[in-house]
Amino acid sequence: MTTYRKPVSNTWWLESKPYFLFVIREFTSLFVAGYCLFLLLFIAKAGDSQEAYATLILSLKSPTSMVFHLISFTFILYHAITWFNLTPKIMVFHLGEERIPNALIAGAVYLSWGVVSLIISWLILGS
Amino acid sequence: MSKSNEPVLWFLFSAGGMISAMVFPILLIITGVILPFELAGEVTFERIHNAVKNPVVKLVLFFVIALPFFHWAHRFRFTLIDIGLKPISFLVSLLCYGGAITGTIVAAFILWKI
Amino acid sequence: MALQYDIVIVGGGGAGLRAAIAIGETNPKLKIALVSKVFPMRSHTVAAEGGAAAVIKDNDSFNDHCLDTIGGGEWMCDQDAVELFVNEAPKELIQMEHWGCPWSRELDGTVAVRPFGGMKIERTWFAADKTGFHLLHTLFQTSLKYNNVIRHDEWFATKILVENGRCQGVTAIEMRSGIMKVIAAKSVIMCTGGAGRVFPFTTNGAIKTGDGMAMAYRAGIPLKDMEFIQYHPTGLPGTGILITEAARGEGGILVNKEGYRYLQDYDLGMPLDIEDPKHPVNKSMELGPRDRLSQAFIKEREKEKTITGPFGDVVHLDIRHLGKKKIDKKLPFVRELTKNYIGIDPVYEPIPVRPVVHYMMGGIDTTIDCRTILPGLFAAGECACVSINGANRLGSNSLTEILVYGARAGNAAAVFANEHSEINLEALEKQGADEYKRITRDFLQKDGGSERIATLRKEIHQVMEQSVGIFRSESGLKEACNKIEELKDRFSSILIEDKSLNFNTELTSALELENMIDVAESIIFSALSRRESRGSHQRTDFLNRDDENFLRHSLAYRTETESRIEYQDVAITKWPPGERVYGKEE
Amino acid sequence: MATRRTCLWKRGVKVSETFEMEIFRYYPDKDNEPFIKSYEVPFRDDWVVLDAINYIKDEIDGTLSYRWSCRMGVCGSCGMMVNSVPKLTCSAFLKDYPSRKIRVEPLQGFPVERDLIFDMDDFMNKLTEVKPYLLRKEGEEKPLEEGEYLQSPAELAHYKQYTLCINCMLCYAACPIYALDSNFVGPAAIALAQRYNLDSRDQGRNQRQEVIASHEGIWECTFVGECSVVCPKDVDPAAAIQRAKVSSTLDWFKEKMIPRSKG
Repeated sequence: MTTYRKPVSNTWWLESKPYFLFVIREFTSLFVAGYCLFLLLFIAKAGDSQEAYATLILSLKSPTSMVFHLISFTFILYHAITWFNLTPKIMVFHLGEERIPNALIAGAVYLSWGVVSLIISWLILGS
Repeated sequence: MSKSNEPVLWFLFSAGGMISAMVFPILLIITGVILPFELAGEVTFERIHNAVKNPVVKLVLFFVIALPFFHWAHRFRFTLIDIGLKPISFLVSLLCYGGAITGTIVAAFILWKI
Repeated sequence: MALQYDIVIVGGGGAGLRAAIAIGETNPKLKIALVSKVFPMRSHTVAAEGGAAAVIKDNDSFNDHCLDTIGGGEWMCDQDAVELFVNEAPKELIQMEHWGCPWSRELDGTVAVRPFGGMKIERTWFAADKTGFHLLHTLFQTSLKYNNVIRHDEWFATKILVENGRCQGVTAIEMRSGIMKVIAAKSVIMCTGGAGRVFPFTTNGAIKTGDGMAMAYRAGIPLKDMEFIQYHPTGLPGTGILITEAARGEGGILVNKEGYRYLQDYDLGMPLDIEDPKHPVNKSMELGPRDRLSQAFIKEREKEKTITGPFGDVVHLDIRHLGKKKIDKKLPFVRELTKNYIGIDPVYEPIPVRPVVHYMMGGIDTTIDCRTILPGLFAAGECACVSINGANRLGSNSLTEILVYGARAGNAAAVFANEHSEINLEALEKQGADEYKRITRDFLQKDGGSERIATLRKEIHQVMEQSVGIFRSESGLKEACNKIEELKDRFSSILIEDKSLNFNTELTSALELENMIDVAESIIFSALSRRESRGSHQRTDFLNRDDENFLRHSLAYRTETESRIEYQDVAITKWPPGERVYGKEE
Repeated sequence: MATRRTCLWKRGVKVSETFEMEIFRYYPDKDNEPFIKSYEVPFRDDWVVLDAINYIKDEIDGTLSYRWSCRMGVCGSCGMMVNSVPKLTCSAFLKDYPSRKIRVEPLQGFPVERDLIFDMDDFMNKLTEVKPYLLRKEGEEKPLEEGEYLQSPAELAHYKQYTLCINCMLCYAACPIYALDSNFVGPAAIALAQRYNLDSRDQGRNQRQEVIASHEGIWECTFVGECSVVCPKDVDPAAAIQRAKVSSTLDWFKEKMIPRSKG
């Protein structure tokens, strides 16, 4: 007997909001890689000479850099939030019969995010 | 079916995902706003230069860059497969992981040279 | 071409799966077909909630479980069958545990038990309030281990094949293709469940149309004690969704519109305060048997003490005092169902409930070895009547019954199959061809037809509710007899719009309707003949129990020309008939 | 679901005129292409989508085919796409679709056999493959006479959630990965494997890993997460899969780092 199978189009991810958000989440990886490249450039310049470093800092003020940073920040922030929200699904802890609530675990992750960010700022920018 | 070697890739993906989520937003704020506009006063060349020359910092930076490269490689590979490039999945994998390996080598080279 | 097996099991619910595993384990060389009109995990065992009874704790005894069951069934139980059931019960439930059933536990890791209606001691094992669900899925998943169990999911069995005085298989429609198949076997087990769907207001799923009972009835096998229909006292108004007896086992109370615990007026004992640590008291008040509680509701309604709602009168089942934590742990499904289906959160509000058709004590007449009068045909579960349930089943005995007697049926069928190897394939295929012709002629190729399936079904529902409800009378039952004759007549001009083969569910609905009419007939005839009141069978014209004339099982026979009722003695071994005592010292 | 605090049964039933219901129809033997058919159905606010479908079959068009049974959300038969979202039609109330546009289609991602009935064979085979039953090591089975395996309520709580799967297939219908590649073992089957893996009585995890830790097992999943969103029983198969990834990764490192002698 014949069956009917609905074909899946290559634009399936545009057909529902959750799927669309999923694909956006996956595309954040491009910006992660992009920023990795930027970091390499930054390190190369900072490790090179004062002139190279100064030129770099100057170029950071350019509109190109602004746009790059703004877009990267948006997507990477989306990556960070989705990543942290999904963490409690993977880290499951029980205290006796009771499961430690997802909100508590997510809260702990967000807290450590804040702490890490503070430490990094302090290390780079000094007091 | 046989057990896959996917775990090692997934491990790198997860580690990179966690590092980039934890560290990149604040770095973006620093390199995108604070440094160019000197919001935290002047951060001198010497300060940054000496820092990146420190072997411990170098090691940390290596992981902070290399692992997110693998995060990208793994995730982007599946993104491309999911949106229709399944037929050339081998090529996709080659490009993605190849890219991450190249990125890692370049990172090691740059850090080594400093 | 006929398919050939050693054993065919019709029905993939708890009993059928248990039988399949029993054979699969002990006779790996036997080839078993598991034929079911739905995927096994859709079977209605899935909806059982409260638990399964078996003696396990030190304060309990086999004698007590026997006595509770026999008294609960108002001495209509075959005592040899009950004794065997009670003795085997713990082993079966431990077996389920070994297969992975997630039984709720005590702190020390042993299985937990809860009190249940009509049980003197708490002996009901439970998996929260989804016990049937967990049993069914555990059985189904475990059955996947056995390579000699071949499933035919979504095959609709239509006829028991008899050749040389022996049951040698069944015919079934493979619903996917619509093709009629002959499944030949050395022995056949019916595990097709009950027929709650002959009533309009039932906890039973759509699939429970009494198919196996009707097939057996038409093959000349008697249906035993069909007049005994259990109403569960706590169903949701409108849908008839079951609110488990465990709600009362955990301490829930029933109150009328004045907030009064009315059961104390019906010889079920005196209530303790809900805060009293001794509440709930076993075999008392809310933990009385289901027949008495359902009857008390009707009397209370006559006194106009029930609450009127859009879906008929109700009383309140109040579990608020248990608290959110206990409700979420022990009765999560109750909360899920009431929130979803009537918009009531039982943590904060009482649940409206009314009696609802739940279970058939009667069924295909079998011996304690699950044999029927037709050699080679066995039956177990709700479609069978062994009988351990008598005139009223105690809650939590039926889940255990499908295990004990399911396994027993499997073993007996295996022995039979090993002893009887000859199969007359040619004759079976001829019978299959005839059955195919009948289905094509009467349904698929029939022109015209004017009676809608749904209309006839509604009319059966009406007559069953009016005449064979909680209280019955001669006049009502006689009317019902006439009505059934009329419906049988009208069935011959049934309208089938769908003439196609693949998944023709209009055809299967028509076949189910035919089965329902036959089962309804056996119920009405049996109820009319039993001129006494006992357990769930209450006659307004014969108010008392009459042991002298009716401490006997009724057997409904269908013959070529007519239907008739015969009687058979109840097996009484150790426990002489006495008074049913609830709410006071025995 | 929690919005159903409106106490439907007390307020009484509102029957307001009728509405158009669009149903996916497909006859395999007549035509190769499915079509959508509209039916005029009464709009009752105590009705679920399944009630409306039953009304069509009973009163308007007997040829409509679909599966249903318990109508209390536990047998798992009546899963369908309701306005493109996988739902158990016995618990999707008409009044939750105030726009009164309801289109019912068979669960997506599966071959359709007839009207709203899809082919479930693939899942049944996969379920068998993941060995969803308690496995004990040779010689470590406890005889029945010695009673039950002890299991504390805390140990029970570790896997209880994954026992609640009713095999309704909504998670497969929600999974784009399964739709793209039906070799993927899929959410429910993996969650059920995890159910046994996490059971303190079970010793069969290694046997299940052959399928679970393969390419077609957990590694095909990219954590879209919709399987858990549509699950009517809060089984959270997505979490089950991610947790299996973590433990399989630990396995991998153990196997590669600590080469063991045979056995």
